[in-house]
Amino acid sequence: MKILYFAWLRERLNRGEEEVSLPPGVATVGDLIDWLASRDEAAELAFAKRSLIKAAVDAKLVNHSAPIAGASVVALFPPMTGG
Amino acid sequence: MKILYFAWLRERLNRGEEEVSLPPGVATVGDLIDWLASRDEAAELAFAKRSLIKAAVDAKLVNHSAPIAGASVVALFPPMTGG
Amino acid sequence: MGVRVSTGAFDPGAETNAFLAAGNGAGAAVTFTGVVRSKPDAPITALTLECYPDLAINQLTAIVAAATERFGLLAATVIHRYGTLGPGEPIVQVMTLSPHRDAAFKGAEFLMDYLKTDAPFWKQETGPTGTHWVEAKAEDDVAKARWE
Amino acid sequence: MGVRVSTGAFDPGAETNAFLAAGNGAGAAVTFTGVVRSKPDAPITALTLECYPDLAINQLTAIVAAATERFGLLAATVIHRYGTLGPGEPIVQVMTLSPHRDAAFKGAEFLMDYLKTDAPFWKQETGPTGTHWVEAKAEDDVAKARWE
Repeated sequence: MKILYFAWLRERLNRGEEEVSLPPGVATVGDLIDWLASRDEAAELAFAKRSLIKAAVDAKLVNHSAPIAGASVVALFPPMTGG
Repeated sequence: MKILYFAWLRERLNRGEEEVSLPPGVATVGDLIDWLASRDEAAELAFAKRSLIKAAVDAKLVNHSAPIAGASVVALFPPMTGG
Repeated sequence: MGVRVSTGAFDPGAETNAFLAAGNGAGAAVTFTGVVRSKPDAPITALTLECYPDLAINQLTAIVAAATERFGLLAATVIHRYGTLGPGEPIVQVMTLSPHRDAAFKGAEFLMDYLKTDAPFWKQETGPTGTHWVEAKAEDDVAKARWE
Repeated sequence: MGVRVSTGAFDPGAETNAFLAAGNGAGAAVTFTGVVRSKPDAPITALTLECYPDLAINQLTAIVAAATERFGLLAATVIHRYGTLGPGEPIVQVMTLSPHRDAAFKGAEFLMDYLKTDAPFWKQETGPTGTHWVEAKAEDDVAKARWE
């Protein structure tokens, strides 16, 4: 599964994307964030405020309870500031 | 004093402007309209619905109670439909 | 801030670009363009606008000043044509510039609402069945009243 | 109806003219243009917008469809740039076309309000004191909430 990061989340994690193999039990966007945050200290810090992390599964905006089984791309990013 | 007419008021009176010499006692826009309406039948018809007649004195929008003493130009016209 | 009343055609996009160019540093610009409408069920072959230019300039200048003060606009312009126009031709354009979008939108709506009832233009439509004066709409008075 | 997301510059006036030309017969067009703002007290030398284009297209398409249905628009277009822009450069343009001005104004405001919070762009400002990410504004959530 490909994970995309944007804006300050990308900067704090020092990567724009990565391929991951999910461990068992990671079923939702929320589970994914928990697992990503657990991998190292920089990630723990980057994901610290869960409410600031928005997500899209296969280019559709979803909330943290959305399932990720079968998804090709999950994007994680801060609140949007376009316009 | 010059009187200007616009839109259907101009058409119904069959003139766009005229010079008038006011008789004594014509002090306000309302008085002027009453006097103009009294001059012939076409004018009586054109001015029949007083509430539809708007006025400007020297290119300033006014209501019927406005004085006209000393004015150079009084314009009379139907409700505006610009934009 | 500007007011233009003329029988000459204007180019909506060129006017917007000139307006934007003069407002470097502002964030939000709104352009409203009104064009001669032709409905399939009520085709219009021509729209003739009569105007009292001296009063139009005075009224539009006052409306622009009121909008500028009320909404803190950095710039506002009204362009209004008169004479005979064909379907699709621009009649009126209102442009507002502000640091924030809300004021730019509100300023442009305010200008249009006042202009509809308070600027001395009179529309006459020509269609297949003849020519008639457009009647003033009660809804335009209602639209203006919300600002009072 | 159209959505364009690109790093290329666009010409606000030319876009408005193209939009108007396609809408012959409609009466009211509103264009909103957002440009890179530079305040004297907080000068910006550059604004960099990051974008997730796949999601941006999906979100903007959904927002345009929602505005079109809700306000009965005859046409609506959103253009959004990303990449690095200088002060005064256009970032975003929203255009709406409707038989009546009220729907054209409301549709454009709706598009801007949703776009601010729901389109995947992230702004980074560069000024004399360095570069920082622009924070999402609570007032943008409030502006969106009024349509719900």
